[in-house]
Parts: sequence; C-alpha cells; structure tokens
Amino acid sequence: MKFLAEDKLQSLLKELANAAQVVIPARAEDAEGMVSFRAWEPGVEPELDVLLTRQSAKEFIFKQCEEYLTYHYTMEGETGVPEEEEEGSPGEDEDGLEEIAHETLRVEARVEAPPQVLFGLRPCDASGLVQIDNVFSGYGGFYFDPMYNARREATTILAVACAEPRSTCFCTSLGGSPSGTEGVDALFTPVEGGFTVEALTDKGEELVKSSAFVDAEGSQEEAAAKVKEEIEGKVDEAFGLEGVRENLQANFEDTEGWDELASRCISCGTCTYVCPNCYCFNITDHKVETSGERVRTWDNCFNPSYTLETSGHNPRASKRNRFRNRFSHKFWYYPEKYDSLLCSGCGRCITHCPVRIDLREVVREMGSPRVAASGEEA
Amino acid sequence: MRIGVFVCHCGTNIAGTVDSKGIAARAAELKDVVHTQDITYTCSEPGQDAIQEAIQMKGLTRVVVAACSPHMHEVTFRRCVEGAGLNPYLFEMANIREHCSWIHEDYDEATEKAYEIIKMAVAKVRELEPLYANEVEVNKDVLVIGGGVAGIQTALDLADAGLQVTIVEKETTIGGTMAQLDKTFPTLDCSACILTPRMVDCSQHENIEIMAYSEVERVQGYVGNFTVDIRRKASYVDWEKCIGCEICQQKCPAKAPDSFNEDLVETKAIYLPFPQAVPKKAAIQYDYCRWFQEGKCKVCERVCPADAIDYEQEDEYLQREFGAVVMATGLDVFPWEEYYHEYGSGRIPDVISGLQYERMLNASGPTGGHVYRPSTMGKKKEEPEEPKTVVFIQCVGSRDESVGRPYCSSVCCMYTAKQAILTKDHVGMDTDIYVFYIDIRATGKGYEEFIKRAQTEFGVKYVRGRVSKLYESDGKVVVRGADTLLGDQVEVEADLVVLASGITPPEGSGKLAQTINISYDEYGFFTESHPKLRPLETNTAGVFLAGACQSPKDIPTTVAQASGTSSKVLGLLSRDKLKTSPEIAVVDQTRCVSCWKCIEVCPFGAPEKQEQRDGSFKSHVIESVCQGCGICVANCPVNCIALKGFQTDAIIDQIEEALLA
Amino acid sequence: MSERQAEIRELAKAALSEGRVDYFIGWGTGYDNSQIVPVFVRDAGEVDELVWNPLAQHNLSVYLKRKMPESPDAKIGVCVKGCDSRTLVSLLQEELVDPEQIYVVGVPCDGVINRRAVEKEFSGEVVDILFDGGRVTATSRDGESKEFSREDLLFDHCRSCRYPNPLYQDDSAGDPVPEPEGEAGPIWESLEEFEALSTDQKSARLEEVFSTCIRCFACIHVCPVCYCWDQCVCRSRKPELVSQKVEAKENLMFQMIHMFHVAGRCPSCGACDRACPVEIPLYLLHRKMNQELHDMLGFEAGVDVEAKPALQTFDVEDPFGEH
Amino acid sequence: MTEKTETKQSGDTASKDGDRGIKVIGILCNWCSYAGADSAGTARLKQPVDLRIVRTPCTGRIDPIFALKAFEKGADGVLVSGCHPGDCHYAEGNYYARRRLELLDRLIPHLGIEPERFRYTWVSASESKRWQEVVTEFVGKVKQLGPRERRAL
Repeated sequence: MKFLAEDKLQSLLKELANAAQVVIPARAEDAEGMVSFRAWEPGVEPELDVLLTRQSAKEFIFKQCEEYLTYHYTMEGETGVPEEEEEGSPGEDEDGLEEIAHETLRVEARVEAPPQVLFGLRPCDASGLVQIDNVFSGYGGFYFDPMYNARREATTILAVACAEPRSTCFCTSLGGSPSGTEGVDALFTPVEGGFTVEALTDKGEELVKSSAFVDAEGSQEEAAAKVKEEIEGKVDEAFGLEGVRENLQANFEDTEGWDELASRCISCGTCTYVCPNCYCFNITDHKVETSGERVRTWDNCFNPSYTLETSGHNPRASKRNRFRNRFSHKFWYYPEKYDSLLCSGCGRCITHCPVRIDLREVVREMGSPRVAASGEEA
Repeated sequence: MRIGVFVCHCGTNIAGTVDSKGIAARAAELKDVVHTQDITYTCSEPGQDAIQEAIQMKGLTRVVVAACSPHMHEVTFRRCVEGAGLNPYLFEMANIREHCSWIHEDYDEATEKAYEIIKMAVAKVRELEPLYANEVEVNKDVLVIGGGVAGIQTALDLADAGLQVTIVEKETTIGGTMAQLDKTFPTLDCSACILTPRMVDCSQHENIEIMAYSEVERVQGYVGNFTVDIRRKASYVDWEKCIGCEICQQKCPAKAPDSFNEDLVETKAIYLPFPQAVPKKAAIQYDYCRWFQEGKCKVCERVCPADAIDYEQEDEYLQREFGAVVMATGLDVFPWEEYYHEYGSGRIPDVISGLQYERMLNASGPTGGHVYRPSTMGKKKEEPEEPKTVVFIQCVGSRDESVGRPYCSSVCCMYTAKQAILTKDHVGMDTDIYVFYIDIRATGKGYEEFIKRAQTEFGVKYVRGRVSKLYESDGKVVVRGADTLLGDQVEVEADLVVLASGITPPEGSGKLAQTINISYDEYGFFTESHPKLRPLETNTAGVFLAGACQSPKDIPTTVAQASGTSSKVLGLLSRDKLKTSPEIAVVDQTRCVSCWKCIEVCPFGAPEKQEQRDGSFKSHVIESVCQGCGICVANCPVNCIALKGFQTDAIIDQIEEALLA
Repeated sequence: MSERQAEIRELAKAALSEGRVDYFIGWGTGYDNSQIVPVFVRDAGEVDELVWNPLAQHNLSVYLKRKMPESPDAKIGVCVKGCDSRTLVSLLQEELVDPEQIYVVGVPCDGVINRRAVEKEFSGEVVDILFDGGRVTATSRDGESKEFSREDLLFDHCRSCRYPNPLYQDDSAGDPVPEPEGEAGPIWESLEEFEALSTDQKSARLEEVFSTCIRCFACIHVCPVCYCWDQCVCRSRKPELVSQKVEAKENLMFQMIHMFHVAGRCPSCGACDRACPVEIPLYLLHRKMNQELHDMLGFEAGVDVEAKPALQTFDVEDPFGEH
Repeated sequence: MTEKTETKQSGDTASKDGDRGIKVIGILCNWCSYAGADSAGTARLKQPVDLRIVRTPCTGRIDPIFALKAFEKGADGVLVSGCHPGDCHYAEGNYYARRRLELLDRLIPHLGIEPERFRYTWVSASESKRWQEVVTEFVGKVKQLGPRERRAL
C-alpha cells in the first residue's frame, strides 16, 4: 500500500497531465458553484469534500453525444442534351437510391481515445462503469463497441473512498461499499495528512510507480482500514435484495401500485442522465446536401421516442409504463441478462429528481409482495 | 429520387451576367441530381420539349427550372412537367433572373449566387410531394363594384352571356364620370347619347340588379364562393315608391352642394343628380336637410305624390354570394386645390377644373351649355358674361413629382383639345384660347389628327411650358408662365382658366382593396396580377379589374378593357367546378395535441375539431376553405400541420443549403 | 403558515369525503424533513400528509396538463400559489383544462425558499430544515446547524412577486397576504447583470451556460404550460427544428423553441429553473421574453381568464413594426 | 467531365476564400415582398449580391425559429419582409407575424446577436425602389459588422 501526502496531490496531477488528460471533480466559478467533473488545469483543487458530483463520470467514457461516423455522397449526374442510349426510366420511385447512376458514398468512422485519467470519482461511479462495460464490451458474446472500448482502455480510474455518505447513499444494500474496488485501478482513502493508495490493476501499479507516492506506514494502513469500516457503517440499509427481481415480475401488472408511485413523476429523463449505470442511447443521422454524420446520443426510457415504432404505435405510451421500465430494467431485466444489478446506489436519481422520486421507496414497494394492492378496488 | 435541373439563358437576360452552362454542369454534382441541361429559352416550345424529353428519357421524378420568377412561369412549367407525366407539384423554380442576373453586374458573383439559388431550389424540390388539386362548386353570380361605363359594359356583357350580375354603386345613380361629360373625343359625339341608353339597358336587363347608393363592407370566401356584405345607405326615400318626379327637389327649401355638377351650382337637400339618372330616385342629404338638422320642415313629405319619404329609414345590411368580383370603381379628379397654391388653391373663382368646365359645356348642365365666367354667375341683376380669353393648363396633378403624381393621366391632353374646340364652338371662333402643355400625348386612333384640328382649324394657341403663377388683377386672371420653345416669359390676361386636372383613384380605394384583399399601389390604383400576362386579373383569384381603377384610361380603352374582363370572368365561370390549389395546410392527426391554436388564428375558419375513433378530437383542415397562408402552421406548437409546398423542412433545408460552406 | 396548512387539510378532507374530487394534489414531506414534494392524496384519512411551508416550491398545476395524470376524466383537487395560479389561468385561457374537472385551493404565499442555496452553505448534506417565523434553521447529516433569515433565502422571483395571492381559486387556504404596491408588471432585476454584458460576452455566457445542458427535458416536462408531450417538436425528426446533437447551439435552440411556444402563456413561475438538474438559469430567456411582451403590449401572462395569449391574437393598431 | 471538375473547383474557391464575405437570408412573403423583389429585378435596380431569398406564402407562415435557425447555421444577417399591415393577402397573417417578429427583434441582441443583423419590414409588390433601398441598407449594415463568429446561436 502507498501513501500520497496532501501537498503532493497537485504535483501528481501535474505529472499525470503530461501523459494524459486528467479529469477531476471541481467546483464551477459561477454563482451556481456546481461540482462536476472537468479537465484539470494547474492549480485547480479537486473538490473532494462534496461527496458526489452532479453527474457521474460516465460521460468521459460513454459520451452523451458522439460522432459515430461521417458520410459523403459524390454525384456525377449527366449534363447536356440526353443521348438516346440512356437506359430505360425507372419512373416515380422515391427510395430508388441504388438505381441512381453515378452516385458514390464514402463512409468514415474515427475512433478517438486519447489517454485520460479520472481522478476522484467514488466507488459507486466506478462500479457503474463496470455495468456499462457489460453492454458494450461483448459480454457473453454480445455486442462489442469499438469506440467505447478504445476509450475505456485509454482510461485510468483513480477512485477516492467516500468520507461522509449521504442519507441517499445505499451502495451497501446492493453489495457495494463506500470503499469498493469494482472497476477501480487505484483506490485512494483519505487519512490524516493525505491518502493511502491501493493499486488494484496493472494500470494502478503503473501509477503508483510515480515518485509522488511513498510506501504507507503501518499506522496509515490501519487508519485507512478504520476509515473504511466507519463509513461502511454510516451507509443506511435501504432495502433487502431478497426476492426483489421475482416480486417486480409478480407486480408487473399492478397498475394501481405503479400509478400511485409514478403519480408525481413528471416523466423527464433527469434520473437516467445523472445515473452512473444507465446506458441507453439513440442513433440519429444529420445530413445536409451531400454530407452527413451519424451521432450517438444518450437516450432514456422516459423519452417518447424510446420505444416508438415506425407504425406510430408506442408500447410504452403511458408514464406508468415508462416509470415501471426504469426500475424493472435496473433490478430485473438487466440482472437477468448480465447477472448483476444496474444500480450502484449513488442516490443521484433521488437527490436530482425534480420531484424527488425515491428509488429506494419504489424498490421497497414493488420489490416486495403486494397482495393488498391487487386485492382491493374491485 | 431523380432530379433534373434545367438552367435558362433567357437569351442574354440571364446568360449575360450568369454562366448558365457552367452552373448547369456544376448542378450535376448535387445529391440526387441525375440530369442537368442549359437551355436558351426554357419557356419556349423547344425548351419545354427538351424538359419533357429529359423527364421521359432519364426517368426524372423531380424537376427544377432555373429561370425567371415563379410569378412569371411557374404555371407554365407545372403544365410542362405534367405533360410529361410528372405530378405538377414535384417542380420548383429557381429565380435567377429577377433575383439575380437582372440586379447584379459582376459575372462571377452573379454566377455563384445563381448556383446557390439553384442548390436551394434542389433542396426544396427534394422535400416536395405529389399534390392533387381538389374541386369546389362555383357560384355563377358576379359582383360588379362601380356603375361607371366600365361597370356598365362589364355588367351588360356578362348579363348578355346569361350570368346574374349585381352592380353596387356608391352614388344614387349609375353612370359614373362619363355621365358628367359633354362630348367625347376624338369624335365629338355626345357622351350622354352613348351612355344613357346603356344605363337604361342595365336597369331593364333581366340579369342585372343595380344596387345604387350602396357600398361593399366586407368580402369573405374565395374564388367561386365569395360572401359579400353590402350596406345600402339610407336615402330617407322609399325607392319602391319613389317615381322620380322631382317635385320634392323643386319644393325643398334647403340648399345643398351639387357634387354631380362639381359644385358649380347648388342643388337641394333632397335631390336627383340629373334627369337621366338610373335609377331615377330621390335621396336626402342628411347634413343639409332642415328636418334632420333643425327638426322642422317635412316639405318633401307633404309634396311627395308617392308618399315615398321615410325619415326613419336606416342603413340596410345585406349578405350576398358571388363567384367572381369585378372592380370598376373608376376615378376621381385630382384635388388640385390642396396642392397648387400657386394657382390660388381654388380661391380664384375664374380658375376651374376640367370637369367643372365639362359641366358648363354640357347642354344639360347648370348653365345649359353656356360658357360663363364663374365670377359673374349667380348675380341678381347682371347677365353672366362669357369669357373672351380662355387659358387651359395641362398636367395639373399629372407628371408632377412635386405633388407626388409622377404618372400621366393619359386623358387630359385630349379632353383639353376637345374643350378648346367646344369653347370656340359655344362662345365663338373669335375667342382667344391658349393651352399650356409639357408634351402632347395623343396616341389613340384619330387622336393626333384631333389635336392638329384644334391647332389649325380652330386656331387654338399651344404654348409649351409650365404656368408658374395665377393671380387676379382688375377682373382678370393673370397667367404667368414660360414658353420653353421661344425661351421667354409669357403673361396672358385670361377671363377663364381651366386646369386639366389629372386622374386619381377614388377616395378610400386603399381601404376597399384591403377589404377585398387585393394589392394596390402607392396612389391607390389596384395592381394587376401581371402587366402583360394577366393584366385583367388581380393576385386574388376571382377578383378582376376594369377601367380607371387600375390606371388612368380614356373611354375607348376602358370599354375595351371592360369587355376583356367580362371574357375573363366568363372563362372562369364557364366551369361548374373549380380546381383549387392543393398547396394548403394538412394536419398529421397522429401528432396533433388538440391545443386548437390553429382554429384560434385561422382567418378563414378552415381548421375544425374532428372526432376520432377513440372519441377524442383532433384538428382537421377543410380543404375547400383553406387558402394556404400557413398562419396555423406557424402557431402549431408540434408543427404537425404541413403547408404543402412550404413544409417546415422545405424551408429549413433551403436555409441550410444557402448557408453551406 | 401552520394555519394555512390546517386550512389546506380541511378543504382537502371535505372535497375528498364529499367525493367532489377523486384525488387531491398538494405538498408533502419528502424523504427527509428538508424536502417538500408533490403528494397525491386519495383518501380523506390521509390529508395529514399535506404540508405547507416555504419549501413548497413545486407548481402543482403541471399535473393538470393532459396525460398528467393519465386518467382524462378524473376530478382533481389542487393547491396553487399565486404564481402557480397564473399558469393555471393560461391553461384555462386555452381551454386545455376544464374548470368543471378541477377544484382549486388557493394558497396565499409569502414566498418560497431556494433549498439549493441552503445546501450550498454546507459541505455535507442538509437533512432537516425548520421554520420559525422569519428564521430558518437547517441541519446537515453530520449534525451541523445553521440559521438563516427566510428573506435571504427567497427565490428572487418571489422577492419581485406581484401576485402573492392566487388569481384563480375555488377556495382560499387562509386570508390573503398584502398585495405589493407599485405599477403592475413583473420586475426584472435578475436580468440586469446579463443585460449589461456586451454582445460578445452575452453569446459567450450563453454558450457556457447551455453547454452544460444534458437534454433531460425536465424543464419542459415540469412546465405547466408546455403540453405537447410525446409530440414535442424538439424531439421530432420530421420536421427537425433542433438536432439531437447535444451542444451549446442546439441546446439553446431547443430552449428558444420552448420559449416561443410558451410566449404569452409563461408567467415566469420559475419551475423550469428549479427543476434543471444542472442549474441552467433559464430565466435569462423567459423573463426577458416576458419583459419584452410587457414593453410591447403591456401584456402579462396568466392574469385574466378571459384574455387570449399574446401571440395568438393581434391588434390592428399594435404600436410597433412600422419600419 | 474534366470541364465539370474545373468549374467545381472555381466554385469552391469562390466560396472558400470568402471573397463574398457574408451570407444574408431573406424570408419573404409571396404576394408583396417577393413580388416587390421581382419588380425591383424587372426595373434592373442593382442590389448587393449577398442575399438569399426563401419564399413563403405569408409572413404569418414564418416561425421565428426560421430566423434563429438561419443564425445557428451561420447566417450573418436575416431579413424578413411581408405585406404592409392591412395589406395582407390573407387579411391577418402579417398582424400575427408583426407580434412574433417584434418579439424576436427585441430578443436578438439578448441572444448575443448584434441587432443590426436582424430586421423585419414591409415591402409591397409595387415598391421596387423601397426593396432596393431595404436590401442595400440592411446588407450594408451587416457587411460593416462583417461575418459573425458564432458561439451560442
């Protein structure tokens, strides 16, 4: 185990910045003073007192909006008086692209993944990335996304163990921990005068070679262990996972129950966009004249076009169904496919929801047997 | 999608400043453009053949023609592509003439701009979709606004052809300005002898209804189906009963201005404008009637043999349906008193307007055709004296920037010559007559000869130059002007000065145009759709023009135009159903959120609430009512109303295209 | 305040027990004492869930937009503050809400406080906020306690509020609060700082502000007068007024579309500002819009049920545009 | 073929090296201002070359977003013109437009766009001279400001 003295932090960041873009949690200068991840510049102090940034760090690997590919048509239409040997007319065919003579299409896809270091994210955010990996990194022979993975590869994750959990934190209820190491390359634990540092991967090992670190003393290691234990205890028990998946399945048709829980929901997408685990996306083309680009943007299950079918039919037309999907996905569909939960208990969806919909409450309600609900109202 | 682009040279009109051939070649690089071609005269027969041939040989599914303004030839080319089996609305014009070659000089700049205009048109044509005109029933009745010679001619032509015509005339009689005239140039035949029989024909024609002393208040609807609100002004005489005996006028004690006689004399508060009036009905001028002003009198009521007087009468509002409207609102004499202070602003009694003089010359006029000096008229004892020296001044309120009338009124030269000749005839060959003129405009048949007669046969002295000042000096009017030919000052002591006051649209023409939704120019003359292609139509389908309301005209031209207009109206109404433009608003009900803003803002009441199968209501636009303005579209928050031909995407794509690179 | 809370509960209880409403929407305590959230009371026995205090910032008329709640024929009881009532009036002007279907309890309001501002006074999490007259006591999870004056914590649009008493209501919870004097029409101080900027600075600031937008659409979903729902043109691909790309320009374009759509109906209730998870000062747009409408036409949105939204009508004599 | 590529290149350079510095979008109503621009052309009234005209049936059809979209896509100026109030071919279109456009006009500076870069006005079909003046004056002002560096819109 290594130790990083508080006053060495800046020099470490500086050193890292030579080889990679370094991203840290920082407080904005403006009136709002929001704490969010952004590129480190000399002198900028990481804001580690505030437990959670407004958004998770997923944006730096799974971009909210990225150019997937660009394409360009070149036309060679004919000019001048038409000659006789021109082949027969295809007539009024709207989507007759292929039959247009002399048109060529050039497609370019660029994978851009400069090395980057994410410093100061919490274990919950780090583990969130692991859930997203499942989706984009060929889990069980499923889809492998080159761009995502290139960026993932080029990224080193330096997590900082939580100091003071919030009342909305519930990682422990999901098997996580304020000092969890899932998806973390090196874990920093705040102790007297600095951090103890555990390298957890090769990337981590590479990092701690830096002269900024010294070997941690025994007392420091003990202190770290103590800190971890304390915080662990400070995280409230939100619910038991026992039977949640089955009960969600059982309560799927409990429309009244869902309606009641969803009644104050305004059906926006805030929860999904601040979530470190949500990964749904949309792909759209933007074309002007002969050139265009295909972009991938975050999508969310409250978005009207999320399940909209070409016919105009939308199987999830109602607020209730969209609401139900979010929780079912996190605690039922996803686990079924990837054998892990799609939630790491950061509680952002609770604190940033405009009407404070409480995921914990929803899981408690719909994750447990509801004989009553279906019984009454008949 | 297979787009063809055809670039016109328009001779040198376009090719003079734009490299038509070059941009045609470049256009072949635009997406979906499979064929481009430059053509010397695209609108010519070979030009149109070339387009049709290319459509067939290249299987084009969209066509762009880069040439003149769509207002010029959109219709032509739509017909052309339709002829080749393409839907006429899969066509777009790129205006590289009026909006490019004609307004720029730099060859490269103009060429580059023209190319961009074509790119925009291509971007738009991509968004277009086939449209199909729908049909509406046509109401075959015609409204003619104005009962002057233009209105009369139009009405008679249409009525003879079997259409029901309604003439709405604001005065109590039809006849208009022509009824005030004495003789007409160049034949010197009597105006009344020509006009009054036609007036009578109107009143007796089974297909013509005359609504005199009435005005059009509101016009709604669209070609083939206009709904018109008409206000019949209160005359305080029951015209059902009035027999036009004129007794009331004789006995009425209250004097009132006589507009028919151009206020040379006075008439009575209850009056008939002139003996041959049609309809020959009396009316009370409210502001001058003793009963209305002082609450006593009622003489007319007592003397009326037909018991027709009705002091309680009020304006009457009627609503009528028509298929077409003809504007024949005629003219006014330019109000020279307000503008020509150097001519005494009307304070010199012996300075009068041409039309006033016309009344004086008229045998049925206030002086029974005798020419007098107004200053000597209406005196108890003395006889009014005839003028020995008469001066005519032309272009008063015409061709005069300083009074905001740069245009030529086109009739003054001729009527001045006529009046000069008639003066000699009425007063005597020894009368001294001067005509101050700028140029003589005598372009009609027999006109120039007529002027010559005035000069040679009748010895009228023509002085080329403007009159700078008129003033009174011991009983004479001193006319000071310049003779630009001799190049010196001229001064004439005249007994009578007649101003050839020009033609201006009647007061309120602008407002009327607004009521009917037709465009008008800065003076108030109504604007024709196109000076050469559609000179009798307005930009509003179903509304036509006849006579001086469009521009100053003499009687022969007016009558000719009126008949031309009649044939246009007949052409329109010869069909039982009318094709309406399919470029209208259509609601995508799957996206409609039922906020009803469209209903709120539509000026025509086209959108309606339509019940859906699930019992909900969505907006629906009634095809035959929609005029395609797109106000609803701009107000629809979800943009679920598509204005065909001008869809949001089509507009945005053009903008984006124009701003590329 | 507590007296108003009691009134609310009374009126709600009566309405529910007499079956005048199927459910009653008010404010209640969230997951801790520092959180007030909208609550839907369906049973007269549960009216004690209803709470009134200066944290009750939610504009509940948002739940009267069609599809929100889903059951179209439900009879709904709802609490509105002065500003909330103006958005309700806007909905009524457009006949998008049936007065017969709603029971409106007006709550005279002395202004609501900005919880975020409180939170920023602490490094830890605020879990409890207590009110005692003008004093506000906030306590964080680690037990740290701070005192504030209510006045200092008010949203600035509350400070400049001209309609503290609801303009539309069936019953009132408590006596009206004194109306502010002075000439009618909103006050715009909050804009001055921005207005003082140069053209370049403005566009730089807008770029900065709108590059943080995450397109979660909370602003429009929480907006009571924005009701296109799934058909919102900002998400439509045909026509495509705004691209799906998340970047300052497109984000601002999206806000401009929203702004023009609510122009004449938006009274700057501030719901969008409060809902934005990344704290974008949307008032920079909608307050300016309202200011200009006021200068143009002396128009104020949502004050008169009989009036029409400014842009869906016109006056031939409108005193501008002669150029 | 070769000739084509040549013209293409020349075209490219023309637009790239920005010798024609600015781009101005004109959104016109069909009946008055578009026709007015036509008459100006027929009268050969010379005008700056930088204006690109988009035809709409009526100013009532014009969504303020069109103008903002133009700015967003890189326009240096946007000119909207229609029938004089009272003369609308559709009776009321320009009255609605007047309110929307006035609001937009007042918001333009607020959005970090110089006020001179947007104008809405009325030009009738017969006012060819006025059209020439309007275009010349407006484009002149935009030229003075030069191309816009865009940040927000």
